[in-house]
Amino acid sequence: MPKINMVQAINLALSQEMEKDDSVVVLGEDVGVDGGVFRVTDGLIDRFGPERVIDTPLAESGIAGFSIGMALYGLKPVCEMQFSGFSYFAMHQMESHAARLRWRSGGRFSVPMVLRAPYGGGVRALEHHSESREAYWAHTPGLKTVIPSSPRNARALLVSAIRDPDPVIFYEPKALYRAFREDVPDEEETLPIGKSQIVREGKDVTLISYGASMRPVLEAASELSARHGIEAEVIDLLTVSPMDDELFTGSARKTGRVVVVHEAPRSFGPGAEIVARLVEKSFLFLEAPVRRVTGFDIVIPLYQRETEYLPGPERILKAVRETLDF
Amino acid sequence: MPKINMVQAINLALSQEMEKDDSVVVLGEDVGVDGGVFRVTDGLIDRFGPERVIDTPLAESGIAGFSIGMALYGLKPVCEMQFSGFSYFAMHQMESHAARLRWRSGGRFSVPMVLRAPYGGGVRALEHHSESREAYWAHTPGLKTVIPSSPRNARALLVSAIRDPDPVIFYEPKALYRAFREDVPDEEETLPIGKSQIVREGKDVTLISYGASMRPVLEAASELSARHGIEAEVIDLLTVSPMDDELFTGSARKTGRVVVVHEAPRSFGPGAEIVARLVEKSFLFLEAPVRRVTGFDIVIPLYQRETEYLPGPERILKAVRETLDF
Amino acid sequence: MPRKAINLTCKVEYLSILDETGKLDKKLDPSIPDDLLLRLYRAMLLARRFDERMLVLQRQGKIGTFAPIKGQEAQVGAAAVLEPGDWLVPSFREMPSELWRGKSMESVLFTYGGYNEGGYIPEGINNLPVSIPVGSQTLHAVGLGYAMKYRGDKSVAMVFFGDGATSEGDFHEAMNFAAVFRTPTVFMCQNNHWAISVPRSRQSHSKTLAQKALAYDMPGIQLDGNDVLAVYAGAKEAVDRARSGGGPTLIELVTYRMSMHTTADDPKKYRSEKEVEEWEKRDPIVRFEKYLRGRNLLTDAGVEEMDEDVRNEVREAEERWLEQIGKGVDPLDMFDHAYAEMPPSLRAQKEELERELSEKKR
Amino acid sequence: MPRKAINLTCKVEYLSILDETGKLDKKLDPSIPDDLLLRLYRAMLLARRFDERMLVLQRQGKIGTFAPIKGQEAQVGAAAVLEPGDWLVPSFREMPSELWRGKSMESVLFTYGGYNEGGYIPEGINNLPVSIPVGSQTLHAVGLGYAMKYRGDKSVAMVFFGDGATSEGDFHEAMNFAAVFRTPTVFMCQNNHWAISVPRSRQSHSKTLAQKALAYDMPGIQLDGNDVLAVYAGAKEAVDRARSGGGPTLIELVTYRMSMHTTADDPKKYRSEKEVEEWEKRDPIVRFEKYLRGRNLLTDAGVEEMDEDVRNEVREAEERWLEQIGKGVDPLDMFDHAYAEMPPSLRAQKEELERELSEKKR
Ligand SMILES: Cc1ncc(C[n+]2csc(CCOP(=O)(O)OP(=O)(O)O)c2C)c(N)n1
Ligand SMILES: Cc1ncc(C[n+]2csc(CCOP(=O)(O)OP(=O)(O)O)c2C)c(N)n1
Ligand SMILES: [Mg+2]
Ligand SMILES: [Mg+2]
Repeated sequence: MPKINMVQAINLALSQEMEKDDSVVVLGEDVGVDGGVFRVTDGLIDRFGPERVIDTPLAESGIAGFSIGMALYGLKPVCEMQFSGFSYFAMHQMESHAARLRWRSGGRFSVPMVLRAPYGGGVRALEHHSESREAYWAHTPGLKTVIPSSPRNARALLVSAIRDPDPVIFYEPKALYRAFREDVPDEEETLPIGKSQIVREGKDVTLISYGASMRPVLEAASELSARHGIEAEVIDLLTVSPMDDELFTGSARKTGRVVVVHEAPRSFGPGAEIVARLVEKSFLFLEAPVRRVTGFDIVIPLYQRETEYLPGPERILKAVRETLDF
Repeated sequence: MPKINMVQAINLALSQEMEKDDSVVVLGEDVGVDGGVFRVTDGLIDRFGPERVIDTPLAESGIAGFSIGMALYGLKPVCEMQFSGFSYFAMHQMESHAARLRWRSGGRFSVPMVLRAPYGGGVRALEHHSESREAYWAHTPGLKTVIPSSPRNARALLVSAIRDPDPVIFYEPKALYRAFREDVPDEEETLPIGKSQIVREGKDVTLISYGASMRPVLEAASELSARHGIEAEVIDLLTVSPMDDELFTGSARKTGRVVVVHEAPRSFGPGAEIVARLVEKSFLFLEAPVRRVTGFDIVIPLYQRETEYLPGPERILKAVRETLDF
Repeated sequence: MPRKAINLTCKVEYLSILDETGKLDKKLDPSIPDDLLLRLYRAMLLARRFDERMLVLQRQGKIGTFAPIKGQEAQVGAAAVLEPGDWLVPSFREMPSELWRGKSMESVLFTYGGYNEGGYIPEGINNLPVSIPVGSQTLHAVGLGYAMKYRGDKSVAMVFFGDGATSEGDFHEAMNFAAVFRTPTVFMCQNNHWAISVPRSRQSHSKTLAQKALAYDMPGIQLDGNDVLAVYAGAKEAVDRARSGGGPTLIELVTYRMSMHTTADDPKKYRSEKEVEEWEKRDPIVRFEKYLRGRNLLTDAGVEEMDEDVRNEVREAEERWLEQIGKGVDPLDMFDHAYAEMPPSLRAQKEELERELSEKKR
Repeated sequence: MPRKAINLTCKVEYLSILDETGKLDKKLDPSIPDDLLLRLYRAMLLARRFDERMLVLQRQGKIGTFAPIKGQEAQVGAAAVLEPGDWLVPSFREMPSELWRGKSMESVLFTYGGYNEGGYIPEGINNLPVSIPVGSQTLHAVGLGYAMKYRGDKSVAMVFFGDGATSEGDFHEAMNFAAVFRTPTVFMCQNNHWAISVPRSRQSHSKTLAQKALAYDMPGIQLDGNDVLAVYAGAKEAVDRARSGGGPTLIELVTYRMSMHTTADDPKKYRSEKEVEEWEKRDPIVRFEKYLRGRNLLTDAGVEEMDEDVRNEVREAEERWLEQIGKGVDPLDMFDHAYAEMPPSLRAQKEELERELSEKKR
């Protein structure tokens, strides 16, 4: 098994699915000749040609609506929003059509598309290039919102997303694109959409997160164990919506203490939904208030102040300590 | 004090503010000659002329972006999205510019605009005409999201919104447009943005809601009192974001039992944030899980099934009983 | 290099074949077979009668808000050019075209009656469901067109939208994508002169809507939209071009919304009776009928019989619809078709509603 | 009515005044005063040197990703037409115009260096901050224009955007609003032939971008964007028209992005060296310099002195910037300017961060 980074893993998922199924097409701004601004689609145009790896004009609503049309005809478009910060241009297409055409047509039509977008901070980028607004999509009925956290699960989730009969928003934590490598088998691998994973077992506290924040969370968990003998159970949502609350409410019933971590602004963010589900399903087991360690309710600052904005290991540790001390 | 309905109350707010301040302009699709599809802007064009009451071309992003430009020049545009279901076309303008220009310019510029939009179900409307997606806006840093629940508070809040130096999303519960009349003083009245209200005092359970759902909530509260001797404290958020959690966490500390009600889909909806704040601020006082009585995580159905989708008094009563019985 | 004129192709034509008195311009006759002419006439009449009937139903409270199509029946000339394998992408004022392509009147009643059942379109009929967000569906027709080309299918996607829709960014993006990718897409703009209360002249500063094609170096043409022969001829040219790899076309149908925007609208607030009367003289059905009578394809008796026939068809559809809705609806259906497979948390919500409804019954 | 051509105004011209060798077309000479010519030259040189310096700083890791403007310096010809009361609405490749209008080089360094401080523009300078979402700022210039008219101010808003931006729906909506409301807006499209890796020819099917004005019956013109005299003359015509109530204009500046899209981009992946070399021959600074030398407004010594002077100015700005950032930043500033008045729940978050930071220090 070759060790590859997330960019390569996503590329692998795309190329293998394109190989297997000629209904899979890739499109977006600069995804073809250039291979994508992050090189995620590198080489695809050479292998599959410009009809299947489509450099589109610069228009996000156009890309989404065009993809919807293709999907209605039976193709499986995987479109890219160059940065998630520009995906709001396509919000109405996704909310009003992609998410609804199955329902609107009483099951006659479907929109098996994937909308990929790099999201999140940590890469010293310009304004609009570091946001986390997955909650917009998560709150939209008819969509599924998936966020990987490693090369291997990125590859497997993307394969599942492409094969999913419904529209999937696939947010890629760009801070993890080249952050580390992992063994990714060449053979087919999928991961069920709608399922979370326990990535570290523990009994003292439950840490719930996803995507880019999994790194600081796991760092904090190691530190808790190594330095303080505290064993955190770490849950990676993988799918943000529809949310798999079985796993994390189960874990909370065991540990009684929960900290939720994400980069998105706190208020009305995914963490709120996690807390609500915990209250609904494991209320009697909660021994301390659930803490949210998140981005603040402001525009993510330009990169000199970004580190303080993002939920890093120290903030997580502090929240865990306070939760345990409660 | 004349008894007027919410449509008239909003109209009053607009006309009085326009009278007072010539920087206030009204714009949108059909707001001028037609007076708005709900007659909210009726008569304004006759009083203030087509330069100030502007029938725009049919383009929501255009309307929002155009308003931003006006606001940057010092005007106070009050733009209408004909239905909130079409406001997503303007999402990127609001997220990327209206919400950020003060921040981006280090305080040099500001965008004192109001984006009005009728939202919610209950009027036997076509698809896209009954949604509640206030959570999109509420999750967007830099915006304020305000939702009135009666003619009088609609008028006062809109005046405050127009005078607010920052962009305000003003969602109007169209089910309440003509549902009832209220005394609305002709004299100036404002309501602070960012403040909730206790609209009914009680000691047994706290009901938190806003906008269109206030009606079934108050109905349920009366019924609880009349039939069961249960005194519900009812809180009207009025401002959804930035959220005033002081008031409702205080009430929860008193009653220990809370039910949250809104039309928006449950998951990742405003109710989740309320639960999260309750857990953060009144954890030890909660005697039962907070219940969410909300729209379901699906597209709101066409009107024949709408009643069952919307959180009505019966669903609220059931949730309250279960919360009390917990 | 001096200040010099750039040489651009700027041709935008106007085509009308039947004048308001039903007189044919022979040079332009698209030579439609007689039986098709009669089918077109019948389709227009059916649409008119159904529209009238829906207005009654709406006023009786039996259906909700709906968008009358009166005056825009000649659009069927465009739909008639399509093959079954082609796709129709309608907005909300294409009931005549949708029926032509096989959609049932019941399904229209379902939709306007507030039942989601109306969205279902039987397998084999390639109509998209009605799209309400103005202009947004244009992009779908471009994607469909791309996919047809990609699959090597010689099909065409025809998308309808209004004059107001040309103001939306999506219209522009769709035109641009279609031109860049040369998709087999026919853009059919029904310029009915009003977007609710906003007249065409204030929707866009351009003299015509057809000329918007110039921005994309795409063929654009303006047709007399109340002349079914012109609509047919113009659409045929565009569809043939698209089918043979010639790329997209923008067609502007110059027509008129003779009725209200929707039943929630009062056009008296913003337009004169006189204007409406002027356009009533150009009624597409009257004009076509005159022509067909002139050619002896229709007689008094024939018209009466056909009208009777069409009214029966409407009544029967209404009866079938009433019967179907008479069985009642299961509100739990609202959870159907949200996803191919219902996610667990949604199932839980459905069960929650189920419990509530059964408690209520008790 | 027969099939007939519709009579449309279809004039789109191309204007170039200085050819690639610096030769002037006398008939078209905009007769710019000598001192303004020299100021324009200096502004172009300053922008070039600052751009070069930023590339060095970026490669040294002192600033982050930035968008070089090399080759597009003649844009200052357009900015130079504006009065202080007019508004400049830039995208991210208008550093030369922004500096011309009084923005400081430090503030540019702040922005690209990752400090929000760069967004602040001193009172009295009517530049909007850089807008990154492509095309979206065009609407702001239309709203500004409307407000100017509404206030009776005889001002103009000039908005810059790229060739790629013409594909966005917002561009279309802005053009339409501007034409409908006849706002004093000048649309300045910098067609630098590339939108990252997508060439102009695949961005739009139209022969020119200027012709997109035809869709709105708006004047459109193509200018040699590497000829500062043509840029000045064309912009002046448009600004004068706008100021005198004549409404908006679309200007296409035909230019070239001689450098990478941003420092994160490798143009070798998608374009040939030869193409770049071709355009290097048309370098706007070289050409203008030749012309000025020909007119004896510049000499060898003069050029050298000015270059020295400009380099000093860049160095001094950099030094001031370094000094300012040397003082360190307060991360708590990130909460500033989110709202005019900080809401309580945001204040609580700020305090939370404050506690965390102070604990960390300890
Ligand atoms: C994106 C969007 N904005 C607003 C509306 C509300 N609305 C429905 S129809 C209409 C006018 C449409 O005018 P036009 O495109 O000319 O079509 P017509 O109604 O004349 O057929 C408006 C504003 C909508 N449905 N979608
Ligand atoms: C709405 C939006 N989509 C995508 C991007 C990413 N992006 C930044 S610049 C650019 C290309 C812009 O091309 P053009 O308009 O020609 O301007 P140029 O960069 O050539 O100056 C893209 C795709 C963006 N900034 N905004
Ligand atoms: Mg119309
Ligand atoms: Mg460009």
